[in-house]
Amino acid sequence: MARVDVHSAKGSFRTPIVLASGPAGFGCDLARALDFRRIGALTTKTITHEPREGNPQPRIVDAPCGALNSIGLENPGVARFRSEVMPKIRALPTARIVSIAGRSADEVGKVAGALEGEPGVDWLELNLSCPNVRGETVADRPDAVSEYVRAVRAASSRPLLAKLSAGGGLVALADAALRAGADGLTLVNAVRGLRIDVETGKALLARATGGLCGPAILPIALAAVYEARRAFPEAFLVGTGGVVTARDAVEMLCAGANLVGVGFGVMADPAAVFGLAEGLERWLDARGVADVAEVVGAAHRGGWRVP
Amino acid sequence: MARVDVHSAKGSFRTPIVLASGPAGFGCDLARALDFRRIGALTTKTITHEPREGNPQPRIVDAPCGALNSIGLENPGVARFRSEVMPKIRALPTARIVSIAGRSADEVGKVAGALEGEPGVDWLELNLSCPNVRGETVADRPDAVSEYVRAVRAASSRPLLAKLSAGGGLVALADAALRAGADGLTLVNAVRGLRIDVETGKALLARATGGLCGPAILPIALAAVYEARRAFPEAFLVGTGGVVTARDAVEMLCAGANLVGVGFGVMADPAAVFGLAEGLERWLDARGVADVAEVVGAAHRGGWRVP
Amino acid sequence: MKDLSQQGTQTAHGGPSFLVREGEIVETRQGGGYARLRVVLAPPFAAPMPMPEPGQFFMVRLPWGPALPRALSPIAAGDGWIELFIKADGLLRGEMAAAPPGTRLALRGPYGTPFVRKANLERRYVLVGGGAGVAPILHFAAARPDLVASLALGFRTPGVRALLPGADVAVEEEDGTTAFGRLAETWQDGLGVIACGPLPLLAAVSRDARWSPAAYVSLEARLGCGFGACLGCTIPTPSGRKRVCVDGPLFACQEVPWLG
Amino acid sequence: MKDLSQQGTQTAHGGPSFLVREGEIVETRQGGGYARLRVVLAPPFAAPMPMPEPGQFFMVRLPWGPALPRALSPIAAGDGWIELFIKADGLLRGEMAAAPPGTRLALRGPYGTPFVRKANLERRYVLVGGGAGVAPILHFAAARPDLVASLALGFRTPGVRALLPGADVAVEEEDGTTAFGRLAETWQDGLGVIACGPLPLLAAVSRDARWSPAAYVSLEARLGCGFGACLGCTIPTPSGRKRVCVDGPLFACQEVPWLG
Ligand SMILES: Cc1cc2nc3c(=O)[nH]c(=O)nc-3n(C[C@H](O)[C@H](O)[C@H](O)COP(=O)(O)OP(=O)(O)OC[C@H]3O[C@@H](n4cnc5c(N)ncnc54)[C@H](O)[C@@H]3O)c2cc1C
Ligand SMILES: Cc1cc2nc3c(=O)[nH]c(=O)nc-3n(C[C@H](O)[C@H](O)[C@H](O)COP(=O)(O)OP(=O)(O)OC[C@H]3O[C@@H](n4cnc5c(N)ncnc54)[C@H](O)[C@@H]3O)c2cc1C
Ligand SMILES: Cc1cc2nc3c(=O)[nH]c(=O)nc-3n(C[C@H](O)[C@H](O)[C@H](O)COP(=O)(O)O)c2cc1C
Ligand SMILES: Cc1cc2nc3c(=O)[nH]c(=O)nc-3n(C[C@H](O)[C@H](O)[C@H](O)COP(=O)(O)O)c2cc1C
Ligand code: FES
Ligand code: FES
Repeated sequence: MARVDVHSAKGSFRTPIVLASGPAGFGCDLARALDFRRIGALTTKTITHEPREGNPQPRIVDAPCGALNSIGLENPGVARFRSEVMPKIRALPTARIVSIAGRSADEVGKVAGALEGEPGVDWLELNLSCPNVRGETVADRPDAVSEYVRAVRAASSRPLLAKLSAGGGLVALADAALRAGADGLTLVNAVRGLRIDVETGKALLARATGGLCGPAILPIALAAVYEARRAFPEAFLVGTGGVVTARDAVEMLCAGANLVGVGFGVMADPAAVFGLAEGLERWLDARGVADVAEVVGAAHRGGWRVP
Repeated sequence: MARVDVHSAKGSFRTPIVLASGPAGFGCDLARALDFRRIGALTTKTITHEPREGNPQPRIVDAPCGALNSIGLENPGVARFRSEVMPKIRALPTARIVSIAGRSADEVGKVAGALEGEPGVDWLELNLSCPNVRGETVADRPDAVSEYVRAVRAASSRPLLAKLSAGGGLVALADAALRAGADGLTLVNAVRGLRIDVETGKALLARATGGLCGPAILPIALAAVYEARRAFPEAFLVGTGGVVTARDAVEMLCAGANLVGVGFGVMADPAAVFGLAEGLERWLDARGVADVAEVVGAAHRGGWRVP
Repeated sequence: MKDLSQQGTQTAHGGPSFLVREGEIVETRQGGGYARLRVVLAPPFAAPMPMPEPGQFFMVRLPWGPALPRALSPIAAGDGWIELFIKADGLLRGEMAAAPPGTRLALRGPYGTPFVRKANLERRYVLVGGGAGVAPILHFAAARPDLVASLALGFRTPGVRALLPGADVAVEEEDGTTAFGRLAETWQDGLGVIACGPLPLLAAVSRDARWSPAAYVSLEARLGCGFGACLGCTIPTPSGRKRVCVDGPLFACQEVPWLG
Repeated sequence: MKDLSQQGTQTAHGGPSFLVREGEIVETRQGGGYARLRVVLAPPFAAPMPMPEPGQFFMVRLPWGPALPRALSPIAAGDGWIELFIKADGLLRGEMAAAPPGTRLALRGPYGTPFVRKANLERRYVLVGGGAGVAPILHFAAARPDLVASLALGFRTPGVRALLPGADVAVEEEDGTTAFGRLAETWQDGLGVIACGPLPLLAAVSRDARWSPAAYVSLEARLGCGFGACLGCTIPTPSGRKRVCVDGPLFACQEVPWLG
C-alpha cells in the first residue's frame, strides 16, 4: 500500500485528507459512525471570543455544482468551546486544527491565548477570509494580515495556518502571513457569490452575498494553490475548495497542496470523504507510486510521471 | 408582450441579451442560421493592434458546471479586422460592441483610433481583465485602469465599456474606469482557474492557468454586479458570467445588470441563447411585468414584486 | 464502496447513518401538482437501511439534480422500500416527479428526531397536514393510531386525492375548507396538535392560544448536511439555538415563539 | 422549443445546424473497451436532422455529463438514426457506454467538412483507422466504396470485433499487427491514405514519405463550440491558423507539417 502519511516540520498527519472548517462542525456527529483514523485532521468550525448566533435563515442555498452559505460564524465562543467541545474531541484519533477569528488583532490574540493551555489543540487556523461577516474580511490588506498573524503568534506556541481567499493579491497576502510567523497557508475560503429569488427579485440569502463552495470552485482553488506553491516552494499548504473525489484530491496535491481540505463534500456525502484516503491509496498503488509525497507539487516539475 | 428593449444615454439595444466577447467569434458562423434581431448586441472577439496566434493546444478543457479556456486573444489584428471582418458584420441586425485590448495604454489607444472612422462600430469594450495573456491583466491596479481608459477615450468618440474581473478591489477599479471616461462596465471576465491531468501530474491547459466560465461562476458574477450596482446606482452595467437560461438572465437583471452577456452558453447551446430574449418576454408576461426595466436592480430595492 | 458501506453502518442503536444508498423509483403516480413515488433500495444496500420512524427524513439526490441533497420525509415505509410524497416542483422534486421508473436516487439517512420522541405521549393529537406536509403526518398516523384523535389534511386542488387513497382531504378550491379549518372544527379540550405544512399554516397553528400550549410544528429549513454539523439550519429558541435537522424537525410551539 | 427549432433549422443548403435535438439510445453493444450505440432521433426532431456525411460529427451531451459537449463522428447513419462507436472511457463516453436503453442524449450538428470535400477525388485510398478512429473511416468506406482501395483497421484487444461485423481488424495483442502495419503492407504507388486514430498513429502516417504527399489525417482537438466561432481548436498551418472543427477535422499532411 502506498504511504499517505504527511510530515511537516510542525506536525504529522495520518492522511492528507482534512475536514475543512465549517461543514463538519466539531466532528461530533460524524464521530458517532465514521472512522477518524482515515482523516488527517479535523478543522473545527471557527471560534470567536464571544458566542455568536450567525446570520438569519436562509443561510444555505443552491448554486450550480455547489452551494452558497452565509452561516456567519455561529459558534459558542472560546470559553464554552473549551469547556464543552474540547472534552468531546480531544480523544478523536486524528489531529485537531482549531479555527479562530475575530474583529480585531486583539480579539484573535485573546482567542489564541485562551487556547494556549488547552490539551488537544494541535494546530490553529486563523480565518482571515470569511466572506460572511462584516468588518472581518481582513485578508485583502497585507498590513492587516501581518497584524492579525503577529497577534496570534505572540499569544500562542501552536503551529499556525493562515486561511486566505482566492483572487488577486494572493501572493502578497500569503507573503505577509508567512513573514509574520504563520507556519502554513490554507487556500481557499468560500468565494463571494450571490443568488436571487427570481419570483420576488430579492437575494435568496438573508444576508444577500455568501460564500460559494463545492466542485464549482475546484479550478479556482487549484489555481490559488498553484500560484502559492510557485511563489513559496517550501511553504506548508492546505488546499481546500471543491474536492469531492480522490481524483480531485490528486489534482490538488499535484498543484502543490500538502494536505487537502474538504468542506462541501462533507455535506454532500460524508462517508465518501472518509473514504478519500483509501481512494487515494488505491489510486497511487495502481500507478506504482509508493508515497503520496511524490505527487505533491508535481505540476511544478513537469509532472509526477516521467514518461 | 413585455418590452425587452433597453435604452441608455449612449445607445439602444433590441433585447438585453448580448453575445459576450469570445465564444461567438465574430458572429459570422452563427449568422448563417440564427436571427440576430433577438440579440441586443454582438461583442466581437477581442482585437489587438497586431495579429495574434493565441496559446498552444489544448486551450479549452472541462470544469464542473463550466469550462476553462486559455485561447489567449487569438485575433487577426485591427487592420485585417477592418478589412475582412467588419464588412461581414456591418449589416447584422444588432448592435456591434468591438472588444479591444493591448499590452500598453498606447496600444489600446491605437486600436481605438484605428476603429474611429469605421462604420458599424457601435460601442467599444476595453478588455482589462483577460486571464490568459501575460502582462495585460491590468485590471488589478486602479491607476493602470485609468490610464488605459483615458487612452481609449482620447482616441475614440464611441461609447465605451470597461471589462473587469470579479474579486477584491472591484469597486475601486470600477470607480477608476468610470472616472476616466468609461460609459459603462462589463462584469465579469472568466475567473482564473487551473486543472491538472492526474495521469501525468501536469496542467491540462498548455498555459497552466486559464479562465473559468459557465454556470459555475454565475453566483460570482451576480455578486460582482450586485456590488457594482450598489456602489454606482446610475452606471450602465453588462452582467456576464454563467448565464444559460432565461431564469439566470432574470437573476442577473435583478442584481443590477442593464444588459446580460452570454459566453459559455454559446458553446453549449447557441440556439438556446438566441431564444433567451423570448424566454425573458414570456417570463415577464407570465408575471404581469410590462417592461424588463422594472426588474433591473430589483434586489437593491426590496424586490420587483411588492406583495 | 464495500468499506464505505461498513463505515456508514457502524451506527449505534439505529442512529444516523452516513452511507449514501441507491434507491430505484419503481412506481410514480402524479396528481394535482404532487407526485407519490415508490422507491426500493437497490442491492447491496437493501438490508442495512435503518427503518425510518415517522418524522424522520432522508437526504436525497439525483445525478443531474442540485448538488446539495434535499430533505424528504417518507409517507410510508417498510422493509427495503419507502414511499415519498412530493410537490412536483423545484430543482430536485420536479426532476424526481418526471423521472421514468428505473431511475436511481441517492439516499442518505434516516435523520431527525422521530415525532414520538418530541411529542408528549400521554396525549392524543389532531394531526394537521398541508400540501407536501401530509407525508410525515400520514406516516405517523399509520404507525401510532393510539395517539391520533383526528386528521386535518388540506390541499388547494382536488387532483391530489388519487395519491392518498382512503384519506379525507379538505380541498380549498372545492368548498373553501382548509387543513386549519378542519383543525378548528375537530379540536377539543385536552387534545394536542401536530402540524406539518407551509409556513403560514404553521404560524396560524402556533398563534392560536386554544391549542398552542399543546401544539407541535414540523419546521422546514434549507438543510446542508442533515446530520447536525454544518449549522445551515439553526433557529433561535428560548433555550438557545437549535438545529432543525437533528433537534427537530418537530418543535413545540413554545420553542418557536417567533413563528406565531 | 418550437421557435428555437425553427431558428435552428433555417440553415441554407444543409449547412451547420444550431438546434439541440434529442436522441434516444435504443441499443448498446460493448466489447474490448468500446461501445457501439444506436441512437434514434426523438420526435419532433426526427425529420429535419440533416444527414451527416462521413467525417462530420455531432456535439453530444448527457444531462449529467460534462458541461461542454463532445465531438462524436457516426460510424453509420440513416434517416432519423445514427450509430456511434466510442471508447468506453472518459467523462461523457464512459457514461454513454453504461447508460441503459431509453437514455436521451442532446445532439447538435452535423458539423465539420465532409472527407470528400477535402480529399482529392481522383485517387483511391487506403483507409486507416485506429481505435475510436474507425468510426468515420467505416462510415466513409460504406458511403464511397469507389474511393477505397483497402482498409487498415487496428485495435489493442480482440474484444471489439463483435461490434464491427464483417470488418477485418488487426489486433496487436494477438499477433502484433497494427493499423499502421496493415497500411504498410497494402499501400501501393498511386494510392492515397486517409487516417483517423490516436495521435501517434497519425504522426507515423504523416512522417512516412512514401505516401505522405497524398495522405490526409483526421485530427482531434478539445472543441468548444464545434462550429468555428470560439477558436478553442485552432492549429497552425503553412497557410495560417485553421480550425479543426470547420476547416477539418481532415487535413492534408502538408497542412500539418508539425505532426510528423
Ligand atoms: C425535514 C424535512 C422534510 C421534508 N419533507 C418533504 C417531503 O416529504 N416532500 C416534499 O415535497 N418536501 C419536503 N421537504 C421540503 C423540501 O426538502 C424542500 O422544499 C426542498 O428545497 C425541495 O428541493 P427542490 O430541489 O425540489 O426545490 P428547490 O429548487 O429547492 O425549490 C424550493 C422552492 O423554492 C423555489 N426556488 C428555488 N430556487 C429559486 C430561485 N432561484 N428563485 C425563485 N424560487 C426558487 C422553488 O420554485 C420551490 O418552490 C422537507 C423539508 C424538510 C426540512
Ligand atoms: C471531430 C471529432 C470526432 C470524434 N469522434 C469520436 C468518435 O466517434 N468516438 C470517440 O470515442 N471519440 C471521438 N472523438 C474524441 C472525443 O470527442 C474526445 O476524446 C472527447 O474528449 C471525449 O469526451 P469524454 O468526456 O468521453 O472524455 P474526456 O473526459 O474528455 O477524456 C478524454 C480523455 O482524457 C482523459 N482525461 C480527461 N480529464 C482528465 C483529467 N483531469 N486528468 C487526466 N485525464 C483526463 C480521459 O481519461 C480520456 O482518456 C472525436 C473527436 C473529434 C475532434
Ligand atoms: C456550511 C459552511 C460553513 C463554513 N464555515 C466556515 C468557518 O466557520 N470557517 C472557515 O474558515 N471556513 C468555513 N467554510 C469554508 C470552508 O472551510 C471551505 O474553505 C470552503 O467551503 C471551500 O471548500 P469546499 O468547496 O470543499 O467547501 C464554511 C463552508 C461551508 C460550506
Ligand atoms: C472560449 C472563450 C473565449 C473568450 N474570449 C474572450 C475575449 O477574447 N475577450 C474577452 O473580453 N472575454 C473573453 N472571454 C470571456 C467571456 O467573454 C466571458 O466574460 C466569460 O466567459 C464569462 O461568461 P460566461 O460564463 O457566460 O462564459 C472568453 C470566454 C470563452 C469561454
Ligand atoms: S443541516 Fe447541517 S446542521 Fe442542520
Ligand atoms: S471548437 Fe470552437 S472554433 Fe472549433
